[in-house]
Amino acid sequence: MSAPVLATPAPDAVVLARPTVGQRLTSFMPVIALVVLLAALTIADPSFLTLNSLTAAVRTSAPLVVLAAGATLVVLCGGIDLSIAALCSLATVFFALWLPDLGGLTTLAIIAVTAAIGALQGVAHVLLRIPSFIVTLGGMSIFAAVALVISDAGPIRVVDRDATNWLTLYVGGVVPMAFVVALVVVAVISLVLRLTPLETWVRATGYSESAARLGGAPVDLVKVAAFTVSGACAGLAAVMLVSRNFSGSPSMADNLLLPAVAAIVVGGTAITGGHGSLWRSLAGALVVTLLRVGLPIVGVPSAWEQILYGAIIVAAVALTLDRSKVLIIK
Amino acid sequence: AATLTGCTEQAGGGAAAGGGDAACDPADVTLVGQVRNESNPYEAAWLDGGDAFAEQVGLTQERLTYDGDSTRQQEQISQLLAGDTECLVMNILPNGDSDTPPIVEGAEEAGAYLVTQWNKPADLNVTDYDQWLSHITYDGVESGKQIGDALAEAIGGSGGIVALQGILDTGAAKDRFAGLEESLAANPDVELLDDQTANFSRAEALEVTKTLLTKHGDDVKGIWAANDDMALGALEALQQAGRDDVAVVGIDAVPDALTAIQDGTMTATVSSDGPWQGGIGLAIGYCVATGELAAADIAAEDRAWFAEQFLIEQDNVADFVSPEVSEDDFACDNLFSRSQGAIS
Amino acid sequence: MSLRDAGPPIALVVIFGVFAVLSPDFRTVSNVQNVLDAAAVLAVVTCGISFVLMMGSIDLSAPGIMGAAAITVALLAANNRNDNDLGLLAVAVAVLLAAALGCLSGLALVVLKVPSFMTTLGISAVGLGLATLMFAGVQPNVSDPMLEGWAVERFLGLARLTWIALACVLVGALVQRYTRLGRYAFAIGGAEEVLALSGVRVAPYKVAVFTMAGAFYGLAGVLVTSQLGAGLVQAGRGYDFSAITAAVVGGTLLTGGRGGILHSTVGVLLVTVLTNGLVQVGVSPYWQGGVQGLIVVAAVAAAVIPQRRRNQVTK
Amino acid sequence: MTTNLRAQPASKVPAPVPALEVRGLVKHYPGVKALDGVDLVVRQHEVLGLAGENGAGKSTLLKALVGLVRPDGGEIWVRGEKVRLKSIMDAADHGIGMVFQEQSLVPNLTAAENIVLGSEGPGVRRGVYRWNTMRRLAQEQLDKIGSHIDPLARTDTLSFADRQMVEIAKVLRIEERTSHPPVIILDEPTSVLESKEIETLFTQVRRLREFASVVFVSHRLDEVLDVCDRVAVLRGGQSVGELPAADAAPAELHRMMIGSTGSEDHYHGAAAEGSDEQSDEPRRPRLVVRGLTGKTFRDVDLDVHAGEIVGIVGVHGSGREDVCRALFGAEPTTAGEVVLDGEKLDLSGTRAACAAGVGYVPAERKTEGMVGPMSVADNMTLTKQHARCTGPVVRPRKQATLVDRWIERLSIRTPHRGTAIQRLSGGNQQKVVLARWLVAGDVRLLLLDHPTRGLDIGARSEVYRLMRELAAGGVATVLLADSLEEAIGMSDRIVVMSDGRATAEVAAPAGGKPTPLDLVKEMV
Ligand SMILES: Nc1ncnc2c1ncn2[C@@H]1O[C@H](COP(=O)(O)OP(=O)(O)OP(=O)(O)O)[C@@H](O)[C@H]1O
Ligand SMILES: Nc1ncnc2c1ncn2[C@@H]1O[C@H](COP(=O)(O)OP(=O)(O)OP(=O)(O)O)[C@@H](O)[C@H]1O
Ligand SMILES: [Mg+2]
Ligand SMILES: [Mg+2]
Repeated sequence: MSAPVLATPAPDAVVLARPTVGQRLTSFMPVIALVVLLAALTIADPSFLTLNSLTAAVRTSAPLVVLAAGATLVVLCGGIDLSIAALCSLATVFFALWLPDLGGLTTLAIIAVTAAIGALQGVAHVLLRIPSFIVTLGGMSIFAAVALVISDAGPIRVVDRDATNWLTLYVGGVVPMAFVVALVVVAVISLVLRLTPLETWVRATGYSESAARLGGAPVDLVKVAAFTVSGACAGLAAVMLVSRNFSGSPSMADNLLLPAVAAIVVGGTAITGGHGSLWRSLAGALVVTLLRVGLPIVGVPSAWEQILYGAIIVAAVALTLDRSKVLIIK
Repeated sequence: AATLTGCTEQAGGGAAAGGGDAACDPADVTLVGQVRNESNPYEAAWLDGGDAFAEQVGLTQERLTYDGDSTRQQEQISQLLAGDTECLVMNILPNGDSDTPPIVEGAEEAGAYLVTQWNKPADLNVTDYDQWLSHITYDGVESGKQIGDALAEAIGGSGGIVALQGILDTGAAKDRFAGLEESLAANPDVELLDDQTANFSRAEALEVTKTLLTKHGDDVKGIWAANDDMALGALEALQQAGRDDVAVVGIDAVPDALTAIQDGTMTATVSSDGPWQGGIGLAIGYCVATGELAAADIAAEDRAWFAEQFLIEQDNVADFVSPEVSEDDFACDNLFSRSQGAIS
Repeated sequence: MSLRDAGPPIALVVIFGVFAVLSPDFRTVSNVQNVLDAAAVLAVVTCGISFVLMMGSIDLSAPGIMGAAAITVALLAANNRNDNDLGLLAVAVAVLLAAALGCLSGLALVVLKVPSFMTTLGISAVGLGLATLMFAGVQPNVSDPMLEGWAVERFLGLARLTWIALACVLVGALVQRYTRLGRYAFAIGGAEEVLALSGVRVAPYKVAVFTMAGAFYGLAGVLVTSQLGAGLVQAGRGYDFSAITAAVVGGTLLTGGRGGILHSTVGVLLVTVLTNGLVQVGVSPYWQGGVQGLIVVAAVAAAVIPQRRRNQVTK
Repeated sequence: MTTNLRAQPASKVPAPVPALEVRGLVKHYPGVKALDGVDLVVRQHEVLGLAGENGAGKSTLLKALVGLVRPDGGEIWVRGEKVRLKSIMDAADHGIGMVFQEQSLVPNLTAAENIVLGSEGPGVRRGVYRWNTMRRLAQEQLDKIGSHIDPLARTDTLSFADRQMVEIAKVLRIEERTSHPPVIILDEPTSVLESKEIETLFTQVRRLREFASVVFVSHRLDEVLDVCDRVAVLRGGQSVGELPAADAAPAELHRMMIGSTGSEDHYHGAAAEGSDEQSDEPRRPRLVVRGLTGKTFRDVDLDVHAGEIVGIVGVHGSGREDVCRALFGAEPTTAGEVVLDGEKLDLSGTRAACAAGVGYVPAERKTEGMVGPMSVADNMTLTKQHARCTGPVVRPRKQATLVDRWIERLSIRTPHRGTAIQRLSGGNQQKVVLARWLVAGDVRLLLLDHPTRGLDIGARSEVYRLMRELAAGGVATVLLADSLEEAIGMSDRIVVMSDGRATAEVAAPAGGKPTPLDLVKEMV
């Protein structure tokens, strides 16, 4: 019954607009920032640039990369997810508690449960029309309370290490498995976005929610999906943390919230939504990790470390943000 | 190029040395002290103690802080262990119990000498490891009980008290509160009206105490705080409420608390000797690294031990106002002189 | 006040009523005074942050700026570390330093075009670093009678610093309603690009707002110091998120252009009543955070129900 | 009648210095020459019309005149003096002010504040607002244009037309700023106004001529010829000539704009084409609305047959926009039933409506119609997955081919399908938004809220032809027209709404069109 609309469209006549050198450069800025930082750290302490050291740095960054990747989706939709760190902590507790019963299935169970929790927050945000900031802030304190209670306010040792051992291996002897997993997560999410209409919908939602909705994009679904993925990523990050710490604890990941959001912004993703990508967050997470571990290791005193951290992180964003895409900087 | 040649347990070219017997040249030893931050007096004093020891042996201490952030502590440690670990000595304050195992495993694998303080899961045994030389802590149950008893005595053996707990998921907070419960059992007329957490923070303690004071009014005769910072916050709250009839006790013996005890506004605290802690951990590691002390020779009861602590009240506070750390405390044959026995 | 602004005050009254019914200790005059006293510092911080949020920016610099101001005032007023005794001048210097730090984040925003989220996070780290440098391992304790008096002496049943906070709220509300700075901050949140089309250069106003916010945080740091009797590096810990929460709960939108000081102050009271009430009715300390989070979400949900529209944008 | 602009002065006596003169202005954007050597003279005390197709460069030229666009070449002379305009304030100091094509008011400020924004004068003393003075200043401006809105009303509570009046009141503040006769630029001020308001505006424009020069842009050529003294025409970023307005016909102007002969009577002509077969047998209505009730409308009944275009007319506040939105699931309803092709239409959300084959073109293009930073292609294929996907996977080739065809079909002027839509001229943006519902070819009911707002006459004819073709293909269309003439010309039937109710229905078959007067009678 569909209408035969305009049967004779004209043949193609396409002008190709190639990205200019400047545009290409801006999309590589996060990587450039990373390289510059690495170079600076190496100059400060030449022994910093060793294979061992780099391996340790990327291994360290894996949970942060995963957390930031998930939260990037929410940010691209124009929201924010403040609950990732608390959810991740809660998931480490779940992991430690369930491992004896579920064994090898625990990882999947954790990811499924955190995804469901993320979805729940998304639904609350969408249905109740509460700003995501508030929903996830509430989620943050609720998850923290639940984690505290079910863990009896203390760490739970994970004795059976087989379930997480695979994450501590090295691919090809040098690349930590945890980091490989983080890369795979970033790649898979990016690909799914790229290959399906999701990317357009996510960006449209982030740039202009009302236009997206009136344009028929499934805005609510997309948002719930973003929160779901963000939750799932928090679960996966929890498994990584457990594999590193051999225990679950109710506040294990709490301090990763600001670094994760910082990673997103340092990557050049617009906190207002729409513009950005997971690859940028990956680079951002590496920059943040290098700053967190690198500055003290190369011998910057604690007080100066904070001052430098503040200055560098601002400078990094100044470098990476593509201002042609983000017209108004709030 | 697909480089998935297989998964191994080890990164890099197997740089991790077996650690152990080849004694290091004293000049090659790297000393690292790591605490949460330098912005509180106790931990700043700890690092200063470490510096003092380092100076004593002609070295410098690398000062690391992680801002109370567990993940950041792990990140720093793994980065540290990725460097040269041959003669690395680490004196670490783990952020929480759960942070200790990965640090221990990392040090073991990398062959660095490790001493930890305060936090350790009860079921993690130091003797199972070669590189983890010692774990030192104060007996939290004992300190909680000591100040609990002092508080009971100060309010004349009967009356209501409120408790300010520390960060709920830390061992220290739990042990100390357990000590308070023991003390309450021994002093049946003392009633615990309320317990709240103020997260070891002075500012939070101020607010919580104010609220508890309005809630329980004159029934509150004493305040038990799980550390001195909270006790000092409670003191401010009392002052602001115009109450001078409430006894306050804390733990840690920070300078301000000692002053308060001298002035008579605070009743008691328990010493934890930051400068000594900062030095002793490095000293143990240094002695083993340089071969003056063989790891195998450390007695099992010195692998995990309670350090000596003192209840400080007005009559003995003068002895603690300027803590003296003598070089003798760090001599390789005198390292364990402050031991009060093994952690059970 | 329009209907859509009525949600948060109603939520405040309801929550207050519920606690009053549940707990006899809660409904005493002294506890109400206590709640007001406890709200003072948060109210001052929120005054500052509200202007920033009104512009649609965000400000996470409170912890660092408050820490730096706290240590500064403690070291400049009569204290146990040195012989300074500048009294009110010490307060002024601390507030100026804080304003300078705030100005710096504003400048980074407009000059480097870095989002405020990052500039303020950076400035917070810088502030904490400065504070740690000045702290130098020894707690500065304040013995200045004026500062001590602020926390202890009462006027009409409220501590002096509560009155100071009240004055801040008043000044904030007047600035918002009657000055170009306040109205432009509001307008920037509404449609920044339009201001430019009208020939208004927004950059100076943005910097001014961040500077003013910094000054409020500085004053808040001073108030904390007066309450605690000592300058703490951590004087501002947690105030960034609690102030944003309070502002948002009160009806100030994170996207800017809505709400204001008075809205935010209602939010501050709501959050403080919650904290106090949960202790008063004896909720386990393990659960308090969770219950508080739940109620905040519920309160905001209830407040937005009357304004829900199809096709409404919620970020 | 076409004359070369610079070569021949309009009168033989030495003309007074022009209020404004533009010589060889050039502006490049990536991929476009927006201005390609434009010449323009604005004389003192005249109303100069500026005409040109969408994307001809009108807005760009005007923005250059108020310092918002920095030209790449050329000169601007103000009263015989060469100037370099750096900012809008700079332009205002030279006595040039502008009302923008896209509304530019701060929604959360009062009308008064908006009117004096940026030049508060005595309304603000030492940074402190004096609300009474401010209100007085604003009231003076509003009185000039005879508007009765409350100066202290928040701008976002005003109707679109009232906001337009506020904009005009605002630009008139320029009189206070300069001692010279000002130049006031109006970029499509009438596209959102009702005829009564347009009359008021024209009275103002004529009054302005007494002491100022006015540059006036509109795509309604009859309007342009009505109010202007002279019309200059732009095509492809170049000045192609000018006409005295008095003795020119719209058709002539149109021919200059497009460079060839165009059809004159565009809607009537188009309407006649498509409407032959449809009057024959009565068909079952495709859309049946019964008793639809929402916040701003009550008991609305409406039938639209397949292939029929039904116009809804009514003054502001009649509720017709909300009925449209409700049918698209974007506005809640409390009662009533909507049936599309015999199936109950799910009004719970926009997705359900899209899935059922309903399309909606909102009036507020900038905020609701398009996602500014996204590409033309993505905007065009936002809704319809199968227009660009095989299964769940996007086929960039498929998308590109389709999008390019529609760009060509609707003559959308864009350097590339990947260009951000916000870089297109307003009219071209609108075409992309409209194309969104056509790419998949499965739309059954099209709800058009002012679909030709801001479109040039050529583009408009194309949209009309498109609507007709769609109708011929069986699409049912609900049209909220720009003007009564458009409603009459395009619709087969017209429903009149007032105060939230459908009060009358007027048949408008080809050949039996009612007059505007007939409708106005029903509306009041
Ligand atoms: N900021 C910009 N960046 C890139 N290209 C632009 C920009 N602004 C305008 N253009 C291009 O310049 C050309 C002229 O646009 P302009 O807005 O001046 O047209 P117009 O005559 O006002 O059209 P309309 O009648 O549709 O408003 C168009 O091709 C448009 O795509
Ligand atoms: N002195 C005054 N005289 C007249 N009107 C005033 C005066 N002061 C303030 N107003 C009005 O009060 C408003 C001040 O803004 P404010 O944000 O407080 O508005 P509001 O009514 O609370 O709106 P909302 O809460 O919906 O944002 C202005 O819109 C102005 O109309
Ligand atoms: Mg208001
Ligand atoms: Mg235009």
